[in-house]
Amino acid sequence: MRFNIIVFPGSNCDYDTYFVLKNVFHCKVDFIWHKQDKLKNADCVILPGGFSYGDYLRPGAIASFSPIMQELKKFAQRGGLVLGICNGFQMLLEMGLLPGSLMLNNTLSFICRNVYIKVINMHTPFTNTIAEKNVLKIPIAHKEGNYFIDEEKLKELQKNNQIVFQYCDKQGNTTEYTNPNGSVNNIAGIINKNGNVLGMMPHPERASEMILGSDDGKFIFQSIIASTFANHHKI
Amino acid sequence: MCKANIHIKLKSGVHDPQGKVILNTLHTLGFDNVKSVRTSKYFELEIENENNMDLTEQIDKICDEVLANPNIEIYEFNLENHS
Amino acid sequence: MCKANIHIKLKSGVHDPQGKVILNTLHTLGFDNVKSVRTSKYFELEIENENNMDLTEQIDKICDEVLANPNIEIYEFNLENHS
Amino acid sequence: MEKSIITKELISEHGLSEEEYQRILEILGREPTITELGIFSVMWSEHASYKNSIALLKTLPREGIGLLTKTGEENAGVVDIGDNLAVAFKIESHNHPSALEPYQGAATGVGGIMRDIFTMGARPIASLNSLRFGNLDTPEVRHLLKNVVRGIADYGNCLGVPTVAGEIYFEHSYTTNPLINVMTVGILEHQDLTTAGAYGPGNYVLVVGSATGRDGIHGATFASEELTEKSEKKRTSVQVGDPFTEKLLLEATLEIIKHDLIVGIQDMGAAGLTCCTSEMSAKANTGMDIDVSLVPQRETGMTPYEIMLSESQERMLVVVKPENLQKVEKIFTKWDLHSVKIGEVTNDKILRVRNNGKIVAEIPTESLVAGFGAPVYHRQKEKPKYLNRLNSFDITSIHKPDNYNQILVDLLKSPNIASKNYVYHQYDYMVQINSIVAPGSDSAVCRIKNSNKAIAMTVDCNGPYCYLNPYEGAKGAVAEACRNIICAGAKPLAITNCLNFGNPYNKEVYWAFAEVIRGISDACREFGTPVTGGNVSFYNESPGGAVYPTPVIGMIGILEDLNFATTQYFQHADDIIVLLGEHCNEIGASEYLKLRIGEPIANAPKVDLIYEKKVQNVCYQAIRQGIVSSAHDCSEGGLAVALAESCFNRECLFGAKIDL
Repeated sequence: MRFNIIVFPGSNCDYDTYFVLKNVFHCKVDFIWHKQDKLKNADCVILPGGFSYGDYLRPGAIASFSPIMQELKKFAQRGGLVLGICNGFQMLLEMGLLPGSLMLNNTLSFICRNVYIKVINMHTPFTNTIAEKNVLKIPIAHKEGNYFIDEEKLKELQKNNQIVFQYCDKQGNTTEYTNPNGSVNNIAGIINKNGNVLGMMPHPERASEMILGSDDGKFIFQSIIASTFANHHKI
Repeated sequence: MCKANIHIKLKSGVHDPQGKVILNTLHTLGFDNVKSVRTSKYFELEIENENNMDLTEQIDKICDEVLANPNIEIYEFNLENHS
Repeated sequence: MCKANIHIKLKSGVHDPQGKVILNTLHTLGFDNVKSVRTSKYFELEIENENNMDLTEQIDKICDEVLANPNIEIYEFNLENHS
Repeated sequence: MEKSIITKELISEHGLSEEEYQRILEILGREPTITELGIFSVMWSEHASYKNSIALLKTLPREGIGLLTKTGEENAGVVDIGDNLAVAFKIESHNHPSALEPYQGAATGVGGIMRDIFTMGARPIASLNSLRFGNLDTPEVRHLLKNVVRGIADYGNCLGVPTVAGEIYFEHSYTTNPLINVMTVGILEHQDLTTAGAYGPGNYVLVVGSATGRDGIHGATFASEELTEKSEKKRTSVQVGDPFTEKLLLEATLEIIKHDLIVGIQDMGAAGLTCCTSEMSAKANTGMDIDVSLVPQRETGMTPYEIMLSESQERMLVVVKPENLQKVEKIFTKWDLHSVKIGEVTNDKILRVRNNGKIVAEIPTESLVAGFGAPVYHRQKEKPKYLNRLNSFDITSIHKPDNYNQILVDLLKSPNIASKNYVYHQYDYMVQINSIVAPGSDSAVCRIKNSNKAIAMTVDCNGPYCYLNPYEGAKGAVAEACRNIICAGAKPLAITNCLNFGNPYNKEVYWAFAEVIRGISDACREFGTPVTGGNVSFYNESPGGAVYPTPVIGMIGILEDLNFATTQYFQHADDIIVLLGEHCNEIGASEYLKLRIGEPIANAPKVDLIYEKKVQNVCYQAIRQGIVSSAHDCSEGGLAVALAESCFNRECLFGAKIDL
């Protein structure tokens, strides 16, 4: 199982994600500098959180022009697993690998705190090891996490079961009060139609060790590892 | 040198949280006659243009591919030619 | 109803980090003839104005007290009267 | 040489006294050029020279086991913590710029102190801030609070350094002169420790990072003037911060240090290029010959005066051996940053500045720099008369309140005590995934990855205590910092301090300053926490008078075993609550008294340092023996508030039964 983490000028959570994959999950992990044009035989590519290019113009916009992104599109089209976390999710939207846009939080301010997210779709390569406990406590930290998509495309997301996470409370209720940033339908994470590209605002790498307050984030990484293992043996 | 004034606006129907908060602020400060506030971005580009080409197509490309997010934004621009 | 188009710009000489990064991006994408990029904000306000008062003073106040940061920004605006 | 046109107004406009100008004539043996006058004005400003404080600062206890830098000699204090690791930390003020432009003032304050840390070769792992504003009932104060917090958040979050702890107080005294003190903590391996000296004549001098503009000119002298209506028109000298470029500068700087490619490095803060060139060469007993026309510029037609005094952000001065020039340039190019050679180190101890080859300034570096030739003054002191009235206030004249519950609720609602989560939830306090104790507890605790250790950190000060009794108040500030570190299960190591005071030429202000220095010294000696450096900010005045004497103490502590990290929140029902230390009825200068009277009054609580140390040791030992579920210190609001705060465990709320 090999992860590639793409590093952009301004990425901040690249080391965090690397540390968790290496020390908690004992996987092989490589950093890929955004100016390179080749991935390193990755099973899963991660676009980490942070402020690539200072979030100037639009978060993730400038990063989406980096040379490596052409290679990433091909990798995704071939069915390779891609996980975009926070700033990474913004990049996936700017590249059109996922539908919709992320706008300024309705509070107009940066929010950093633990939130609960309900797993709506348990049958993706990113969520298939979450058996019964479908409410995860994972932190968010962003200023532009207000997911927007028009009515028509929202229905499409729902029809294709592309909504994976919704902000909820401890008991799993998704209401207006459990929505930290104004996202349409409390959406916290979605996948593409093919199911191999996930964008999520919460940071699983910040909730993979109990010492930091929660280890619910490990389900995401465990699922990726499990589904990759399964794929290897199918081919 | 040519100057491009580019205005990037949110499509109608797209929610503008910043506009909403500014509207509330104006009301609390007593500007009740303000009915709506829409925020948008503005870019001023200086472009070298010795052989006086028509830059419209290039600016269109810049707006469409870089400055605007087609999902939620529309753009308009004008060009000023300085000698 | 009257519409105010307000343009808030950085004072000349005030560093515009965002403009600098967008300029570099345009160059890497091959738009080398772009020499400078200045980013700024734009606000469109709809204001009720039955008795057709002159709103210039009110808009000035709104810009100076709310929309612009007088330390580093200047503003200009125009008013469009819709019947 | 430049033709000099020095007039009396020009000299005073540069904040130089008549005697100081005479000294300049003696040093140069001629009239200074305009560029030289500018250089002397910023280097002899209070902010850069510490001329009115250095004599007293030298009396602070600066020795201690494990200190890897001599206090005041380097950009930050560095303390050894074993396993070939060390902690670099420092606190600095950005009060005056933030008073006029809160967002950019606070943001560039964060940027500046971050550079002081990574210029030592340390990766910043945490940021703290100590903020003081006027009362919250005026829109102006609310505007300052909102924009200062947004400035700190936007800069720190973009940089990827967690903002993990701090304090915010609201007192009338700070209404038009807020205090914005920012602290950064970094971790380095011993071999990466770098110095700010320009050693080795012939070595190259490079400016790296952002291009230079006209922003912030007179930032240093501006910080040495009172905030009067006159200074309003200096608003255009606002410095604008770019956290994205700072992140690139951070990574590039750590990379050239990791590859051992540099001789010396210093951050360009107040007084920009002037301060770096003179301080780095004076420290190394060398000189510098630079040409300002080579400095990358953002604006056209800048004069040598403007380039030498510009305080554009995100820039460093680096000294490298000639053979390493290409390697350094390659690394900075990778990070899309300028790195341009502007001159060389010389051995004549002269700072020679050229413009396209023509000499525009030639000054002995030692005459410019604090601790070397810059002026040192001893100001007069006089105990303020208002203290006799305030300290003699009879506490017993306050009748007992009839509704104790309402008093507790009012205290918990008062802005100084109420929870600050509406602020710290705007900070990313989790990035770098080291924050094992989050904001809200006594002190923050950050783990050190791949080790079993953690660092506890806190900033503390009580303004009213220091106003009513500077000596006891200063002791109290150090004692409270110690208590907060110990309540987290850590052993206090060392402190940095930011001394915020009014005009030093005012006898009463200077009396308080001397008393505070005495208090800090006595407390640091008793607790074994040396002073590793910091910052002095004078001229914090507003038309109403000097702000409260406010010596903000930044302290770090070490947890040898991070499993002993403790918070202030009760953990299990049926735990026993123990009060350590004698409970004496001292309500002088308390929040309660302020609630009843409307202003701080009577006298600050006395601090028995020896007794305090014993209480702290008992608490520390108890935690280390694993018999403590939570620990919290009594500070503002006393025992009642401390108990209430301990109940607010975010996971589940608790109650408490107390027998007085």
